[in-house]
Amino acid sequence: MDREQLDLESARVMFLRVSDAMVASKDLLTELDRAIGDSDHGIGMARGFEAVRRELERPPFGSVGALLHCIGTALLRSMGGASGAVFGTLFRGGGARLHDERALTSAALARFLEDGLEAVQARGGARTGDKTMVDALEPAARAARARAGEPLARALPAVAEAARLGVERTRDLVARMGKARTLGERALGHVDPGAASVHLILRAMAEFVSA
Amino acid sequence: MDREQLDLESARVMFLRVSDAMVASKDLLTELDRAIGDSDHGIGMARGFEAVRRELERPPFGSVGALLHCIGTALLRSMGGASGAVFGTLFRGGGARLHDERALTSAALARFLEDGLEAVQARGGARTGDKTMVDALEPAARAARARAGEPLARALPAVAEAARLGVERTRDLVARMGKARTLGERALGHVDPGAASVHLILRAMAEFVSA
Amino acid sequence: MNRIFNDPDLVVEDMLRGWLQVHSDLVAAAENRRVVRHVRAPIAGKVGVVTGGGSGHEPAFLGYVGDGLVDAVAVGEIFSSPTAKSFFDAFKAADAGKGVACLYGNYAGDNMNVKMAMKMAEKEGIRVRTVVANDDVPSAPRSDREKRRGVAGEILMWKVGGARAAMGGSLDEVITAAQKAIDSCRSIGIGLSACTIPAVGKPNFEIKDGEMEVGIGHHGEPGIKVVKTTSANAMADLMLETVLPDLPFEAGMEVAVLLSGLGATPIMELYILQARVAEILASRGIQISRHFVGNYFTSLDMMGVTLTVMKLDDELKACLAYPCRSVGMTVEG
Amino acid sequence: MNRIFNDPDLVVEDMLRGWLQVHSDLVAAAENRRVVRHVRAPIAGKVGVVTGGGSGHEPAFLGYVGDGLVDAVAVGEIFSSPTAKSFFDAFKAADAGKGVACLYGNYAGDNMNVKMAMKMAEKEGIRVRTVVANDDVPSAPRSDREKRRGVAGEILMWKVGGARAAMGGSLDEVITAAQKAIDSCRSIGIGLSACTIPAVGKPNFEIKDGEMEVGIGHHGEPGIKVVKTTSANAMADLMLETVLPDLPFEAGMEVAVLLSGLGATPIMELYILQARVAEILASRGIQISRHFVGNYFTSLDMMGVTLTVMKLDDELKACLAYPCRSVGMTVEG
Ligand SMILES: Nc1ncnc2c1ncn2[C@@H]1O[C@H](COP(=O)(O)OP(=O)(O)O)[C@@H](O)[C@H]1O
Ligand SMILES: Nc1ncnc2c1ncn2[C@@H]1O[C@H](COP(=O)(O)OP(=O)(O)O)[C@@H](O)[C@H]1O
Ligand SMILES: [Mg+2]
Ligand SMILES: [Mg+2]
Ligand SMILES: [Mg+2]
Ligand SMILES: [Mg+2]
Repeated sequence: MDREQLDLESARVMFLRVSDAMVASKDLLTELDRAIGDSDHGIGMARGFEAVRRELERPPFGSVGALLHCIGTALLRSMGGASGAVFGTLFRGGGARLHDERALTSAALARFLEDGLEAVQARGGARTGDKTMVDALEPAARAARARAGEPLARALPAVAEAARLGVERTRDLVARMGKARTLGERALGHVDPGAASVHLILRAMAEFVSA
Repeated sequence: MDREQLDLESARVMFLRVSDAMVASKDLLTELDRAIGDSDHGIGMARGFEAVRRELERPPFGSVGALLHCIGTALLRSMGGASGAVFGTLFRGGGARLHDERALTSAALARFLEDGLEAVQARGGARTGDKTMVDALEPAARAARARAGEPLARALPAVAEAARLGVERTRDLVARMGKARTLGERALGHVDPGAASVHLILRAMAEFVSA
Repeated sequence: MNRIFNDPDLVVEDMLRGWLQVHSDLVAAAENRRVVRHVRAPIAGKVGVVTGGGSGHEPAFLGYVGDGLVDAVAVGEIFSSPTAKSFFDAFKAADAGKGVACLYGNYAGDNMNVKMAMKMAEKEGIRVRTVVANDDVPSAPRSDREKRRGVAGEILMWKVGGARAAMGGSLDEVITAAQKAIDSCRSIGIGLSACTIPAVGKPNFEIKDGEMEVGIGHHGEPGIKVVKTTSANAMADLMLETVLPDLPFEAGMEVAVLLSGLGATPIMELYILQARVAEILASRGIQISRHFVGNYFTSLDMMGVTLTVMKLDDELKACLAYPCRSVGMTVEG
Repeated sequence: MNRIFNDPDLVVEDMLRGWLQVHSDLVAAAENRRVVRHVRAPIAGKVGVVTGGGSGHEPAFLGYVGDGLVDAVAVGEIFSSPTAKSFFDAFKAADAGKGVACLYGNYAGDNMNVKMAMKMAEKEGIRVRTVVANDDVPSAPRSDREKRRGVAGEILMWKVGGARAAMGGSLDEVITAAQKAIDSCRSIGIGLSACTIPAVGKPNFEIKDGEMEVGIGHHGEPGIKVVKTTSANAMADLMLETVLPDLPFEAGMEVAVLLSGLGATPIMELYILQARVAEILASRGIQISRHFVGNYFTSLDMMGVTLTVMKLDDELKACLAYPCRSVGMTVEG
């Protein structure tokens, strides 16, 4: 089934599945943060998306923007840490200009990711190549823009794939931000945990629309 | 050479060799205390006999009693712990009635060990079978009394052997004193470190007179 | 991992329950359970002093709430910055109308969450100014000081800022004093073993037997180098070699020294180290006029130590001497 | 073993150097370097309070020298009783003519060395009376109370004896109060990991991953049983089950609770445990009127905890509330 777009109710259910996926990724993400950070990323993301799940159980949402804002707020309020600020900002900033959208289209997806990226960068100052989640988010946003005219079910897998490649590229980066910075070359060979989270979120979205 | 007795200077040199032996037994005794105590017995004995060595470097001593008192005082002042009190008392109490003796005879040895035993028991209340150094000292004192008429060089090896057998018997005892008490049956199979020290002291004395 | 907890995801909640009860004469929970405030906060006529950070560093951060110190802290999960909302609620709990000095450490998460909290505060008309601690020398070169982490120097920053506020200082005065305090501090840590987050269940990183991580951070962030373990004296020398030239500390100066265990270090060993630190400083003509030795800022069950040296002037000395009372630090009047 | 020391045989010397320097406002060395005394000891008109014990338990014993507490301590090697001479010199350092209360723990070495020291004191006309702490429930059955070890209850004994002395009590009054204090205390420890003496270089005993030693002593003496590790709540329950019936503690009583880490236990975890202890006591109608939570009596780098519950009456309450100032414990006036 090649879904063109998702209505609000389907988008809500999709993010419930995303939440399940992120909660289930707790150990994986913790392991990644253990390698080059302080081992709390998976714990934080799991806590954050458990809060998201609770929030999403109370529909309806009036717009894509409202849905994303609700997700971002749940993350912000529950997570803390660098990733609470960053992922909260991704969703809240990404939804800011989608308060008139009644469906999640590929164009809306592109706006979500682009605006989210901009908000994240404004918040934390990370640029491409700093070995942060920006290294997955930026190529994902670009891929989404390139496929903004395609059906969502075709665009999302490509966007997720772009994020995945971005994650892989972080292996070759030395961190210029966050707890991994002082690792220097010891960070080489390890992917950035926040980048991995961006990919996992997009992959769960892609799986939902392709299912 | 079957020495009948030791003059004061020889006795002094013998206790210097005893001190060397005890300092060299540091790790062994620590291991024994590690099994059923708090791992400090070898450290304490080594510290004590280093102090003895320093004291014995300043002759002359006027009597066997003075020599033993000097050793006991050095142990008391430097060691601390249960064994500082016990071994200090062994030597000081053991020398109390030897202040007229100008030579270490087998009879003097018997009095040293008997009076020492009595002083130790008065000090700490341990009885035979409590799994303490008393379990080596008591048979040693008995053996010394039995051989009080023999030449010292014949008596001492037998006395040391009696102590060794006493040490071995502590393997089958449950402690009723000291840090090993709460071990209960877990102390079985392990010898008492303080008993081992008694044997090591007597063995070093025996080796000196037999050399 | 043999440790003491119930649900590993609820260690902070469970700790707070015990803490609030034991120290009910000193602190209370705010409406937001992740904010611990002075029992009397907001204290009328006084600038509010706020800090916050991840848990697992006890007695930091919440242990420094008290008289003449911090008015409210935002409490994060283990090793995770508190949420923006918690920082904001801590501002509210501390603000008596004279503004809030938010004195915190330089970590990505704290920076972002404090910034967001300040936006919320602005909307409600609460004036907040910040000082960001960056005393950890090994975490960035001197030319990049603004990238350095905040470590145990934060405590001296709180002490000075807290005293300035208790003396009746304005927000600007408190901020200026706290900024001077942290600018006068240089710190370095040495890690001797890793720490384990209960919810993770295995060590966060690895320190081999016979090796130590020089320049380690409070979450196990790697430092300058991994070297073979050395004597306490050589450790002290190594730490001072890094710390002293950085300010630099020079003959004739007066300093405060804070030597903190990282959680599992026997107190005895801190004093062994301190004996050498004092010897070296004396030999360089640097006078220690205040010592703090103990577990002031820890990292769960990490074995290791941080050394902080703070250059003093009359104002800083007066602020350090000013009475305070808290779980983490008490200075008598 | 990654630890902080120089010559492993000189750890006590090196520590004392650091300690005496850092706390020179409070303590000083006596002529015998293994005696640490209050700066003003002997304090005129006051009964001298003395304790002593092996090192490695910091802040015990020397950390309790201070105002309203202990006047002099005899300092032993790691886990070894001080010498008789050191106890005697501590008596001399503390005696202002009103006699000396020697309040120490029930260990073979301490018993013998104190006894010898008392003989020396008698010769010099110093009056010494003793109280021997035996608060550790698991170390012997109730019928053999005199065989029980002294553990963290010693601190409350010093607090009460120290207060009574500071209030101007006679030697007999100080002894009576200290005896009542320790008779009102019941303690138990749980060990989660072994400790390592630097000069030995390997753990003193073994605690397996996933197991804990219930009833452990301050030197790793084994307790009642080795069981699988449990939740913090179950640990608290286990400890209270042993401690409460022994006195027994009953509904309507007022108590003080002291929860001490054994050296490597994160502070956070002590409060997690404390939350449960308080809950259980409340549910049994027992009222906690004073809490002490922290590293009060440690065993080098051991992971674990001891719980002490003390039954209070008006006299004991007044003594606990009496101001004191020391490295280990400060109660404000
Ligand atoms: N300034 C920043 N901008 C964007 N992402 C960041 C920034 N700082 C950190 N991150 C992301 O946060 C992730 C770490 O998250 P987390 O472990 O939860 O936080 P913390 O570093 O506080 O422990 C990193 O992997 C990185 O992707
Ligand atoms: N009451 C006692 N009488 C005789 N010997 C004793 C007594 N208590 C302990 N000991 C001896 O002391 C030895 C332990 O010495 P040590 O390890 O130095 O003392 P501690 O028990 O103080 O650590 C025991 O092995 C035992 O032989
Ligand atoms: Mg992290
Ligand atoms: Mg021993
Ligand atoms: Mg973190
Ligand atoms: Mg001992």
